[in-house]
Amino acid sequence: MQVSDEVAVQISRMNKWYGTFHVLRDIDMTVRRGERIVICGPSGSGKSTLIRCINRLEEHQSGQIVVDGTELTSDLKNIDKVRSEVGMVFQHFNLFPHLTILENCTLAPIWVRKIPKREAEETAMHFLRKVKIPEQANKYPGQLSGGQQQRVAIARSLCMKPRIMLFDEPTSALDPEMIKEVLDTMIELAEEGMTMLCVTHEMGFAQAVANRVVFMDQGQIVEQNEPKEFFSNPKSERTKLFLSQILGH
Amino acid sequence: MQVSDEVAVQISRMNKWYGTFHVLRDIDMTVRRGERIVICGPSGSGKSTLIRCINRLEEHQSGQIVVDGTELTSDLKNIDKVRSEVGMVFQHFNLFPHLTILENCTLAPIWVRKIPKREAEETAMHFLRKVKIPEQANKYPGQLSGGQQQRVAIARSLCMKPRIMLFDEPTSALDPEMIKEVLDTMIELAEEGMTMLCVTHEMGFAQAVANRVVFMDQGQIVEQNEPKEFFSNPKSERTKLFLSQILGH
Amino acid sequence: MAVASDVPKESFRLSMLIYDTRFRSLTIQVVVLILFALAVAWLLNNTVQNLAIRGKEFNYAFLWQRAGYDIQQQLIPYTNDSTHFRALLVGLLNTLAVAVVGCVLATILGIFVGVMRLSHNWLISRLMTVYVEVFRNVPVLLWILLAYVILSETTPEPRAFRVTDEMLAAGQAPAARMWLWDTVAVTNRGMNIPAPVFDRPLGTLALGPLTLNLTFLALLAVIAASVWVNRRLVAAARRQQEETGERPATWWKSLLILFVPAIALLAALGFHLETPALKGFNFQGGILVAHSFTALTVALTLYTAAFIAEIVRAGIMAISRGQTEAAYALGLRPGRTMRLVILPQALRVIVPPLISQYLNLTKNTSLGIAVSYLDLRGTLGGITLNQTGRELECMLLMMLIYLSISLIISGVMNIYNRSVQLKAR
Amino acid sequence: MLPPQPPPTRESGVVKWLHENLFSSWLNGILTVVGLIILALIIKSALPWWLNGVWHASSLGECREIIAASAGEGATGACWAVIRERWHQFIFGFYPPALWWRPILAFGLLFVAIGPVLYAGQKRVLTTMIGSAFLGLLITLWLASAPAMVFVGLVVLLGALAALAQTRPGALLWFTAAFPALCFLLLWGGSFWTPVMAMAGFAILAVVARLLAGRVGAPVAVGLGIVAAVIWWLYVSGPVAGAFASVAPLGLEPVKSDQFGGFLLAIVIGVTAISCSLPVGILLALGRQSNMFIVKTLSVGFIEFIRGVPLITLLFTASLLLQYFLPPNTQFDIILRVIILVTFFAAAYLAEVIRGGLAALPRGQYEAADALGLDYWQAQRLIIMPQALKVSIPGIVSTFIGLFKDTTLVAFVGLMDPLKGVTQIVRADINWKGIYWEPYIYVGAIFFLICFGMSRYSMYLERKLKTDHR
Amino acid sequence: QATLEAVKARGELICGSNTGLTGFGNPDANGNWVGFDVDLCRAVAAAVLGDPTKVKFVPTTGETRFTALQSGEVDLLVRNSTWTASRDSELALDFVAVNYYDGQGFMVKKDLGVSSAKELDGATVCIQTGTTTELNLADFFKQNNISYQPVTVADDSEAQRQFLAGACDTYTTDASGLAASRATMPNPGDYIILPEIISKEPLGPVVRHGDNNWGDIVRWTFFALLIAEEKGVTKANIEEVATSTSDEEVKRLLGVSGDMGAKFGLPNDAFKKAIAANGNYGEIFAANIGEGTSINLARGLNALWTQGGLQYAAPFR
Ligand SMILES: Nc1ncnc2c1ncn2[C@@H]1O[C@H](COP(=O)(O)OP(=O)(O)OP(=O)(O)O)[C@@H](O)[C@H]1O
Ligand SMILES: Nc1ncnc2c1ncn2[C@@H]1O[C@H](COP(=O)(O)OP(=O)(O)OP(=O)(O)O)[C@@H](O)[C@H]1O
Ligand SMILES: [Mg+2]
Ligand SMILES: [Mg+2]
Repeated sequence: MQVSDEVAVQISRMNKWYGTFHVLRDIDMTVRRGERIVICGPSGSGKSTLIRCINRLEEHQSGQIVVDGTELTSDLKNIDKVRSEVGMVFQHFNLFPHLTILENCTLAPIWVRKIPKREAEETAMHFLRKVKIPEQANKYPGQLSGGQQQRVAIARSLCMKPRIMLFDEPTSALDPEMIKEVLDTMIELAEEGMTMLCVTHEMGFAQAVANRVVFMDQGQIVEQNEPKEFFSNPKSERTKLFLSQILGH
Repeated sequence: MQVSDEVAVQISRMNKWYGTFHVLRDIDMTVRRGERIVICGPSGSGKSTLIRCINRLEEHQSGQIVVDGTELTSDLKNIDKVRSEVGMVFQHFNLFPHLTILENCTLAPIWVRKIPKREAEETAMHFLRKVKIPEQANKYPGQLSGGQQQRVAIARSLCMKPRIMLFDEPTSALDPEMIKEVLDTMIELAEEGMTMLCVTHEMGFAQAVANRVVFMDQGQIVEQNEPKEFFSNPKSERTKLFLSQILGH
Repeated sequence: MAVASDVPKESFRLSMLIYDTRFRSLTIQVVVLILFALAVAWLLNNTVQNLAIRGKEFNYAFLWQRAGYDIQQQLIPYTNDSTHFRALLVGLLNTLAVAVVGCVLATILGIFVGVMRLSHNWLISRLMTVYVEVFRNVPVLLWILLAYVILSETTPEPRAFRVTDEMLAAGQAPAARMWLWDTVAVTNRGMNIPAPVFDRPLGTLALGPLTLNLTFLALLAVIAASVWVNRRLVAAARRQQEETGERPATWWKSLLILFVPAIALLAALGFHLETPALKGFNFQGGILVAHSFTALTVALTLYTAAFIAEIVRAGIMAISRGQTEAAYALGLRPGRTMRLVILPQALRVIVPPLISQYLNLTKNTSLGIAVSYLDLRGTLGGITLNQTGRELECMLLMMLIYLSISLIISGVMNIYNRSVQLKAR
Repeated sequence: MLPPQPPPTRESGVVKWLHENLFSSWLNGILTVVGLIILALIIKSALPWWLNGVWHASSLGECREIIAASAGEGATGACWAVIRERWHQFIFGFYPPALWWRPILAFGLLFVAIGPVLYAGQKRVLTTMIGSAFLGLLITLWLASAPAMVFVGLVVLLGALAALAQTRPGALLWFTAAFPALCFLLLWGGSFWTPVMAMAGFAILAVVARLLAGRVGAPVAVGLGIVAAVIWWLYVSGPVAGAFASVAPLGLEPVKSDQFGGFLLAIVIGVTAISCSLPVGILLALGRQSNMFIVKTLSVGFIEFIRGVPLITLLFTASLLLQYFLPPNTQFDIILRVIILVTFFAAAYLAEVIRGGLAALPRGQYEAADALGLDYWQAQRLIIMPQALKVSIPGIVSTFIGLFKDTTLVAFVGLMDPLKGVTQIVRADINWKGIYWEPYIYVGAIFFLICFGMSRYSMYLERKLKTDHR
Repeated sequence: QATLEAVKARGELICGSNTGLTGFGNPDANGNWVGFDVDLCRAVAAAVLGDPTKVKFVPTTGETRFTALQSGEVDLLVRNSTWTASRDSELALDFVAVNYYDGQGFMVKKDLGVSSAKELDGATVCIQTGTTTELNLADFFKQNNISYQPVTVADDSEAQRQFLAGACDTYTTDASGLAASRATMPNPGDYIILPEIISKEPLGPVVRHGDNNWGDIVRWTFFALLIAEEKGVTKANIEEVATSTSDEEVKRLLGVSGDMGAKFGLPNDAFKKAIAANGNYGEIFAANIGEGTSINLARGLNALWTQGGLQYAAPFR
């Protein structure tokens, strides 16, 4: 669980608007390789937008985002490069319902990385074993529970051997029993040293694995700190209010 | 909060089948004017069916249901009479989405009770004030939150000045914050002496306002008692099991 | 530590046209536009060449030549001395007549059948199902022919109405009689209905190519005025009802307002009905509604109504059961529930596919020639084309006209659609 | 606890049924009576005509005599003899009777070819489909007295396909891909090499696109592939096919397209147009969804234009105007021209259907594809289209039904459609001149059977897809 | 570009035909086209290709026929088309002969009590659309200052049905068509064809303007059939006549002497083959529409000029 000095993601003075609505304001943030960052904040504060900017699912209008040395501009080649380095897991899994679990996992390696099918399947099975559902490989997503589907989504991202993983509320669409399955998988991943940015309200998870908790409100980063400090000793009023709501819930 | 001797609803030896499935078996029940009855029981036990029989949304096949002195038979006039005396609030609100809140509330008074529009609107505003959303009168249901919608549904029923109100799990489709809004409205109503039959799993509500809790299982009334007795000293094994599940939750 | 500002700023390179999201879509659009322009140019060039080879030229002067043929149903004055353009107008109006009447009737019938299909009456719902399935699954051309044949084979010839002296002497009745106090004659050619005639007409006003019938205008004006006054009256009554709950009796006032002025004007103009009478081979006088019109309208109505019924049914079923139950629980009767709660909501689901049914019906009127109905396709795209040999001009013009009709219908319906959009958060 | 009891039976079954379903209220009672009266009237007016039907006669006059003799002077009756004598022209047009087995086989194999599209990977269903197609073909081919070799070929082909369905059901899609060539060969006959070389064009397209994709990017590569394929089709495939034909003269007896008629023609036009219009429709739908203004405008313009004019004017365009729009002295078969215009027509309608399918897809699917690094066309091909098309299948089927019914309009440009074209030539025969109802009823009934069957099937599919699609 | 070369190269003549007109052209139960117009096509095919079966018939409708010819979709149109000035000039077509002299007439029910078309004031008239009939009709009624109700019907069978059902008082189309319809009605005796023939309808084969050689071939093929009738050459005796005749014109016609065929760019025996295909004009007439058939048309104007008719062939020399 060591953090290197190398910079994985560098965001500087980044701004984003939806039409005339200023969603992200002057975001500055540096993520080092091996860091695990949890982003939290009230609904609508721009958390999702921020991490979606990191793999250019959303375009930013000013400032810079450099991922693994590649700046995100409108150049498609750079975008492709970044996307194949960055894995993303969504709230609603977004598995491809017409493909089996195995096909879901091998699709991108085969078509984007041009890896031979055989090899891609081996990798896929490796990661499916890691998320503990190798036996489901030939089922369709519709046949799995939510927790299993989310683990498949994680495995699917991992199959691209990403250097950075983004999670957008990966557990918030799940029933309580299933949340644990997914969090366990994520913790395991964290322990292996994966660089992770995770939007979540699971404060237990944050305390367990995060190097840093980032609190956002109204499109700005209000506060960031080590989890222990963050929870025990929040600095801004906003954070305090937010924590009282979240933890009291 | 006084209960009169007058009988509001009298159900005797009532049976109902769905096809060959015996949903309600030999139901006997007397509701007095001003009584507030909470019906609970496991899913599929026939609670909804029972209260839907009381305003003839479902037809019963044997036995008698007398509402306010009118027996429910296939006579359309009786049915109309009973329905205009009995208000009903559904789990999913069932507001009319093409009408404003105000129009939702005045529709039935104008067309069924033939009340002048002006007067109907005044009544409606009165009840909307009562459920604390007079300012929403000209919005459409789709523009309100779930809790607000359910309160509109209650106001809509009240506008018909019913003598009996039926509630079928009025809060189970709502988010926790909104449940409270609706329960408050219902408690207020109870305090004014409305005769109420309410299917709900909100045991706090039952303890606070019910005169009697009726427990159903497999189409039968298994046990009925005052709330205090019912919760502290359930008689049948079924009830105990059910309560342990509900309260433990 | 790699610093972001180290990344060099790029200058424009050609490959950015393809690989830069900013330019990429521009590039594609320019390429598409060029391809499109090339295709159009190619087609135009071919057309010009072909016209030259055949020694033809592309112009619409022929529209102002004498048409020379007759048309059975004319909504505007037309003789064989009129121009082809006039024939086009007659055809267009005939098309529109069927389209408008058909759309209205098909909507009514479609809603009726759609609702009936949901009826609890086993026989009726089955009959409606059979109707819908049979009509939907057989080509409309067959229904048009069928309707026409049934109309013309089950009705009597005009001769059957004739009363000869021998028959009078023998006390025989004619084989067929007119309907409605001898004002309407239904023969195997069509329906002869009485025509309004004015003894003291106001004449016409010529405005360039348009001639306005002043009599009609006056009548329309009076009726419009009456309707407006009546609406004021009803509004006043409603206001009173809203205030007091009592609704003053307005029906006799309404009747007076609505009918007295119109009747007075009619009397002043010397209005009377000209009833058709058998003269020679046919009924003369009155208005002839030819069976070709009726058959085309009826067949298209029945065919389209079958589709509309399905649309209506689906629309109604899309409204959750909860809505009905809520309405019942409020004491609303089934009929009112349908009218006040279900239909207004169902309409939103129904209208978009309904538009395309209207469009289909309008387009299907082009099959009228199969039953001798001279619509736009029969005049401009049929006899005119045939006589003048101007297929390019006629066909392009015809497509343009149909296209305009379609665009107008869908435009109007889209406006309606937007206006009934459900409000949501 | 009370045990459940059986429900009370208040009245005996029939009475109860009548009461509940026909006379539950006085309004319902009236409706029932009205319905019964209408039914009775319809039956009364048409029944004698049906009962007096004549099946054996050689001309309409003879029919009339027979009816007059059996049912009395002035009686009306159907003359089914015309159907007995001419039924095949309504079905096959002028297709040579000895070769009827070819369209039958093509049609039967069509079902086998559709299977893998609808039921990708479902072994059991696919095997059943192949089996039932086999049985159906066996019977109809026997009725059409096909040569023995055909049966041998059928057993071998379908046997192989069934085996494939059991072992690698995915591979059946290759049969679907090859079917157009096979179908063309069966219907039109001619050299075996012509369709093979035509298909080779697609292979060339794929190979060129694949090879160049790495170097110049997918869109350009596909563009070049198309250019290569077009060059192949225009200049190379003919001579190559000729060369092969002279080395190995395989082929079937050619049948000219003017010999097509009746339902054969309707089905050929309908099926070809729908399948050819699918790619065009997909492109139009994507164009309409696109946020590039010009692409979108052109797509919308095309779709709205085609949908705004009656099919009949498009058919006239095929027969009258195409002559103006194409370079001087280009001539090709009227059926081909009609198919092209009908393809445009179907494409516009399919584009709307597919757009509906696209709209039904959750946004997350696009985002997941993007996040995995798939490019636009990969995402469309691998993720979006497979799902959108599956959702659109019922819509596609109903478009096909509409189109199939509309093929009757080709009569207006002189083709032998079953409803008007064939009927007209039958009635132009001096023996049958004056006959009216019988051909219409016969053709109408067949249309009904086909369209009703298909619409039911698409409803079944709709229900099935709704449940298994998440 | 020359049609003759194209036909020879193709090995098949493409002949525009009607979509089905009793006696003149329609396919039989086996799909073989038969009829009066069809036989002329076969004769041309026999002349050009030596084989009367090498014809492909393309059914054309009233709207599509001339376009089909202009665009080269068909080589020759033999489809009861009336020769008019505007068609000859404006449409850039050439009518090369008249194979049937027709005229527009009226048919009425006998019990209508009408004996002249001039008594049809106010009548409902069924008109078969797609040819010159609508115009002739309008002109006729206008000239006689009487009125009528037009019912424009798309095809012959529909017109016949309407007429029989009494939906129109009279049915007007070319007299040959009327006769054909009448012949197949349940009680032909109940219907009469009125004496007025209100128009001249010279029907004939049409070719594209500008290809004169091709026009000549079609014209002279038709004339060959006429001359054959005139000279008594029939399908049955043609071989015998060819060997035994002493008539120089017949010899030239049958290619026994001279090189007339070659002058057209055809084999010398081309016209012999044309005659041998289905016989001479009279035979074709008799077999398809003549008095022995159920259509039962008299030769009338279509008799040879020697017999008081108008069919007159230019000399074959
Ligand atoms: N496509 C869009 N167009 C316009 N506004 C948008 C769009 N997507 C999001 N927004 C707005 O941007 C703001 C930030 O949205 P975002 O989804 O990033 O919030 P979030 O912090 O992830 O909230 P949540 O916890 O609810 O997911 C919100 O106010 C939202 O309404
Ligand atoms: N329309 C119907 N047709 C057939 N069976 C029905 C129908 N409606 C309900 N049932 C069955 O009747 C039984 C009682 O249903 P009911 O809705 O009254 O239960 P409930 O006690 O309200 O349960 P829940 O708490 O889930 O709402 C259930 O087993 C249900 O499956
Ligand atoms: Mg979010
Ligand atoms: Mg319930």
